[in-house]
Amino acid sequence: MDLRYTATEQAFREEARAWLAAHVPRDPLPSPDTAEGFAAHRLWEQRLAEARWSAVTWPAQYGGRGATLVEWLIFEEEYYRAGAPVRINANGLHLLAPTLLEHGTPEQKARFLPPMAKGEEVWAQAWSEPEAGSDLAALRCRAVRDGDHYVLSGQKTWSTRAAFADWCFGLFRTGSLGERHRGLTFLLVSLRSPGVRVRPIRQLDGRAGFAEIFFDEVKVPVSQRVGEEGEGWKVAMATAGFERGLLLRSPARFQERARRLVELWRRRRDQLARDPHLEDAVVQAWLDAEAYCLATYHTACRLDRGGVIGPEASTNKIFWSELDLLLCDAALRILGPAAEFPAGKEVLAKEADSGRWLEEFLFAQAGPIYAGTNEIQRNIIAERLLGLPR
Amino acid sequence: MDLRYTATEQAFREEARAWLAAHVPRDPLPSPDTAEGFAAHRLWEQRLAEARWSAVTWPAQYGGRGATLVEWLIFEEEYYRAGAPVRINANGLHLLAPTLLEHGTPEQKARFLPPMAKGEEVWAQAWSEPEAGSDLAALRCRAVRDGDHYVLSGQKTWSTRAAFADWCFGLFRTGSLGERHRGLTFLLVSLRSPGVRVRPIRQLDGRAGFAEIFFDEVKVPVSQRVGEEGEGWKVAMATAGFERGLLLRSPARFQERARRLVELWRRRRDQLARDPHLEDAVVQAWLDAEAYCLATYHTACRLDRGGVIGPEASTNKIFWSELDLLLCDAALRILGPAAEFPAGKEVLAKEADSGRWLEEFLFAQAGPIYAGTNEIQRNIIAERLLGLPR
Amino acid sequence: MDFTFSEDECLLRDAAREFFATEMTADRLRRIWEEGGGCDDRLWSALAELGLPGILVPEEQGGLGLDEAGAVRVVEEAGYVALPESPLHAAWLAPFLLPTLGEEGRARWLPRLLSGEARIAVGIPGDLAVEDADRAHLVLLSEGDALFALTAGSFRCEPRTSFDPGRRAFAVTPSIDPVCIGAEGARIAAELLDRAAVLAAAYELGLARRILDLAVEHARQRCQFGRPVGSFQAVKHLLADVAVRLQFARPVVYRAAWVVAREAPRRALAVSHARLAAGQAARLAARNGLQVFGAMGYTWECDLQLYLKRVWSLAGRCGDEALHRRRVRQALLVGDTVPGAGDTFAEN
Amino acid sequence: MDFTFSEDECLLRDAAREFFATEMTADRLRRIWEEGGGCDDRLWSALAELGLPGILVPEEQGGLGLDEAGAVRVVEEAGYVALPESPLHAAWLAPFLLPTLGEEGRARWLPRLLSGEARIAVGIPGDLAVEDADRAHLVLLSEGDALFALTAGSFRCEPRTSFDPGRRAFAVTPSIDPVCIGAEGARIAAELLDRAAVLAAAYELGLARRILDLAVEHARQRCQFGRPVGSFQAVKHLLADVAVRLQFARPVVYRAAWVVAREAPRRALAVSHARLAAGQAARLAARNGLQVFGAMGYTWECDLQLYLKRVWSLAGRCGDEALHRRRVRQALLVGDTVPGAGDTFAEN
Repeated sequence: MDLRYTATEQAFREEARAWLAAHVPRDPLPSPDTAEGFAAHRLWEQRLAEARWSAVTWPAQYGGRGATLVEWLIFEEEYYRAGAPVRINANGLHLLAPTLLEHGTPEQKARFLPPMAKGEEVWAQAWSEPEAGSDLAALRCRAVRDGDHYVLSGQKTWSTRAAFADWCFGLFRTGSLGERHRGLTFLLVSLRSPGVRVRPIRQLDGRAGFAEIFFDEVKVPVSQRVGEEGEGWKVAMATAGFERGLLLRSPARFQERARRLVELWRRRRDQLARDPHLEDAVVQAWLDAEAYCLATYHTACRLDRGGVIGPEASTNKIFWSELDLLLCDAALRILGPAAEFPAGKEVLAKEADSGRWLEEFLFAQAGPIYAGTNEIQRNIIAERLLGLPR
Repeated sequence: MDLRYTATEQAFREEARAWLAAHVPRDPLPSPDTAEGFAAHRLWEQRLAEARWSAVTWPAQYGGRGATLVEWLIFEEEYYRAGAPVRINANGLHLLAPTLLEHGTPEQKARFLPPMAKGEEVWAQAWSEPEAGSDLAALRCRAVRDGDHYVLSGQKTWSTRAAFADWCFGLFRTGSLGERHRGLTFLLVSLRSPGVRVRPIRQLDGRAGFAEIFFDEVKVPVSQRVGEEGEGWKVAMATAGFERGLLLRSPARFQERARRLVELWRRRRDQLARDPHLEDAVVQAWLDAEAYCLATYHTACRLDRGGVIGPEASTNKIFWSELDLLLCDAALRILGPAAEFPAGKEVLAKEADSGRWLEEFLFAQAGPIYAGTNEIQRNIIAERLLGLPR
Repeated sequence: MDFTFSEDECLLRDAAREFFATEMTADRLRRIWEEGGGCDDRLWSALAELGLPGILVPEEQGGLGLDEAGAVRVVEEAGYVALPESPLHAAWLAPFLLPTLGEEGRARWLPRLLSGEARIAVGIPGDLAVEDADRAHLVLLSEGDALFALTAGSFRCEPRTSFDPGRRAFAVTPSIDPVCIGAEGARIAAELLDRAAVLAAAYELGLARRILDLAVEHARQRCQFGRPVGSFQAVKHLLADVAVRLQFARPVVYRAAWVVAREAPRRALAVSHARLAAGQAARLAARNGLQVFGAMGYTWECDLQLYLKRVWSLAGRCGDEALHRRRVRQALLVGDTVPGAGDTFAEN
Repeated sequence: MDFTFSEDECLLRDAAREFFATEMTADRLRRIWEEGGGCDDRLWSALAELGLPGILVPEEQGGLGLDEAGAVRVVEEAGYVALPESPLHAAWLAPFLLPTLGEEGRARWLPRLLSGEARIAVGIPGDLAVEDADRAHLVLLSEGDALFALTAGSFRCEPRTSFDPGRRAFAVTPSIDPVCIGAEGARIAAELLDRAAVLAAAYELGLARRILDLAVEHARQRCQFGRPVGSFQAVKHLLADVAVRLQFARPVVYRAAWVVAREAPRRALAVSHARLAAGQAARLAARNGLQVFGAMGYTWECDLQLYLKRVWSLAGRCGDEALHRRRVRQALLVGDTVPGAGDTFAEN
């Protein structure tokens, strides 16, 4: 064990920091949940890609730097410290790419990874369906083989970023519904294909952060199938699936939030008569963000050395989503009456960044729900990690 | 609504207070989990009964005062304030008596209530069995009708106070096991009957607070059956069953504990640098004890006016057991290193009453388990109060 | 000791419930959102007809003559439907404030309040905005140790955009002198805050119950893994936990309502306890209710959000959690004695 | 950056695990209870043979040459079996303290420590008792800013009865002068406390894992309602919650072990975080584990209690929760900067 960064890692950090300092837009980009904002974010992805910062862990041939997971964590730290824009292609980069790298054909990698890195093709997920949320094995959106194509019909929902994305990936039923998680196939589908209709869904915050996707006899070439027909569940859930648990939410995100929370508390604590309840929440939130960072480095180091990650990855989802609630909830309680007015002109609201905290608070509410509810994650931990009977 | 005590209630309180001041033993009695201590407590019950304080809500003819539930709460407040001894016959007085008063025959009431009030006959519960803990409907201890007797064979367990008690009450299977909660009969059984063997079970604290009871062809007269044969479940779970939820733990118990906790914190807070985590726990525990008192008065007033109590009674068990954990846990954390040494000779340990807190802490650990685990209570709330499907 | 509600109080509660159920549906609330929040004149008149503004006004003055303890469950029902709050402020707080305007002021405003003719808005100490101030004929604003009685032309009104679209909020700047200041103004502010806190607490009880009801309904209907999600223990226990907190918050709020209605000891403790307990229950209901709804609950289309947002926006108003915790700490951790068994209803 | 354990460290951990599994069974622990707790000479010798006392001693001095980060999982395994703590104190703390006795003192005691010939007990700052002090050839006692090196005849030993029968504890009163006092004594006490806190945290990780394992086993075997109780979601989630807390406490403790082994910045923050996280995990394991066991877990017969009592008794030692929280608050809420992303492993 040696918890010091190597010279290489240190150099990597310095390079990232310098580049970000020079390139991160001074003013925040407009929200990616609007067409204009999405375009601005797509441009930002291109700039990242040009400097090979958009997918640092990928092999160089696809636009990456072959970075270790630890280097990826370092990059994320610098990225969040720099206050750089939200990544609109996280679904592709962090969720699809590991699957493609493991299960994709050489042709698929060459076809899909480079434009993903450049933000030319932005990806949405297509997992959930109206009748299959937590119960993913009940998916019914059909893919029927017809020569060298599949023909898709049905509906997907809760697809983040689908309103503006170019492609989606997900599981489609090639077998019978009774087969449950057997009989599913992993497909890549262009959202520009004839027969695809995307209906944005407005979220709690009024913005169209996710969408429904309707497939009406959509033709998808067999070459866009990842893994074998009927093996989609395995493809989605294999090693890469667990690794996704690691990549989905980098610790830096929460550590910067925790830092802001402590600073908010320091500024406000005297007005709040050093309320012990709040102070305690602030301290606990910071500690948990730090613990999340330590656990992630621990796992990343293991994986960088060829280790594998198992069902314990399900603990991540629970931990960061509850941590995020703790963080945002504490911030809103510190803000008190000012929390309600995100655009408040009072000195307090501006100084305290109440609009940003509110946005984060609302999004944090979804954390224990998306990417597999925390109830499902607890089942997985109990059954697969602890070995309790189903 | 009028939250002032009436003159009658006030007079009742003063009478109780005066009597307790004159009669509560100055030194604590030895533990009722020893033969000597049990005898001392039995004597105390007799003194209470002589002054008609042992079962205030019962009709006068059985040794009570016909007091309202509010008056009972007042008595309990005075009792806990006075630091009076633990009641060894609570199972009888608070759990069996309401059932007898509702479902017992006049002969049964006349036979069993007066000696119960006087502590001449101390009662134990006989519900759980080794294979039927949370799943009470799986009881298998048999009662076979033979003329004017039942013949009991089988085993009961986790029977509080059974090591020294005189009688037990519980459910026995007169039908077949497949009938589940049908086919059970409510019986009163003398622990002095031939064929009864009691094996004390040592608890976490090393004392024999509960016991197993073995029945080997034990003859029980049919006159000791409460309700009809096969109707035992109904008898046990009817209105009286819910009322028991109210009587089992009186708020005064927790309010006195909360008061001691706040006092402990006040004495120690400077040494503990006013630790916000602890302070917050102390405040929350006090508030919850107060809330438990308010909720109990609210229900008691409703019942005193002829109201009935439904499945919401299950919320009580959860609330007080979690409150008790909060209280005792906070105390131990305040005591810090001194908590470990209950008989510590350090000024701190003595002043802080660490031995008592430790005892309470250990017993509080059982709170979410006994009298129906909190998981079972949550099921009841969800299914019967909220109407969620089984 | 009578910790129950009278038959009349129960009938009034039932009448309010019925009125709200037809008047303040989720659809109506969505229309209010579209129109910029707050209470429009039509609803205001309907509430006046129901008798709401007179609920705490003595019968001889034309009101219904209840005290806060008798009326508290009407507020609970208002919370159940997320009623715009300004009419509640007028009903619950104005009758307490009007006497400070003197006999003439009272005589001028009270009858018009009761008839629904005059809209009175109230600025609560510590809040950053006054609801429906732009539509009010009279704004009673408590700020620091000053109480202002503001009629048209005597104040500036600047809109504040809440994240809760049901809120129609304005920062109010008086351009006249206060009607009272100093010790008397501070006393009024303190009592006003207590009354407002009980109002918020009762309202939160209603919100929590509504969210619980919606989540139960969803859990009974929505199927996954071939059965209703409400049959899963994890879902059951999420909702049972809400039921427990709610069950034990309710009497705390009722007691606080009784306390503010009279000169009772430990008022600050009772009131702040109520607000904390009700707020806890409401926030737990919001969290667990949303969890039970899953992604569906996170959409704009789902009615759940109407009540979630009120829970979250109300949290900072009528004294936020930090303020109420401070008052509780002050009461419990400072002073000669610590209340224990027998002290809850003691009168000294 | 290498946050993994070397192959040698893993082998050593495995060896310790195997040794503990055969030596420190629940039955053995019960015999220890009956004999008054603590570590008897036979066990002490066996541990010396295993190499435990030399685990942190450089190879050139006859030890195994690991640092705290390399050895931390051996302590975890010791916690898993609730090993008596005095040999751990000797192994983990004595090598740090002996140099304060000067070259002569070190030369006198270190070889005998390694061979198992000398028993060394350690009095940890803030603790009220020293484990196995009556059996020790040398007691190293840190009290205030004084460090004492006490051999037979130079101290009084008064038994203290812990509620944890595995503990054999004594209040120790020195009758000689300390070997060091003042600033140096305070520095040693501070560092000793940090090392002891990491020891306790690692031990707590083991305890938590043991309780979790016992509860899982019970939940798989015990049937109610016709199926194993572990198939109920409520039971699953009680234990999953423990697994989550444990999973995220472990790396915090490993990092703290690495920090105390060297001059690293933010030592107090790292150490106290570790103790808080591990203590939280252990106490949650105790609560939820007992809940899963039900009444059975509340009996003396059930082995669960062996580990529960250690969790509870350890909570107040090696710095209690209040102390560690104070240190964390001090580090986070006072001072110029607040650590954020990228600062966790930063070296300044």
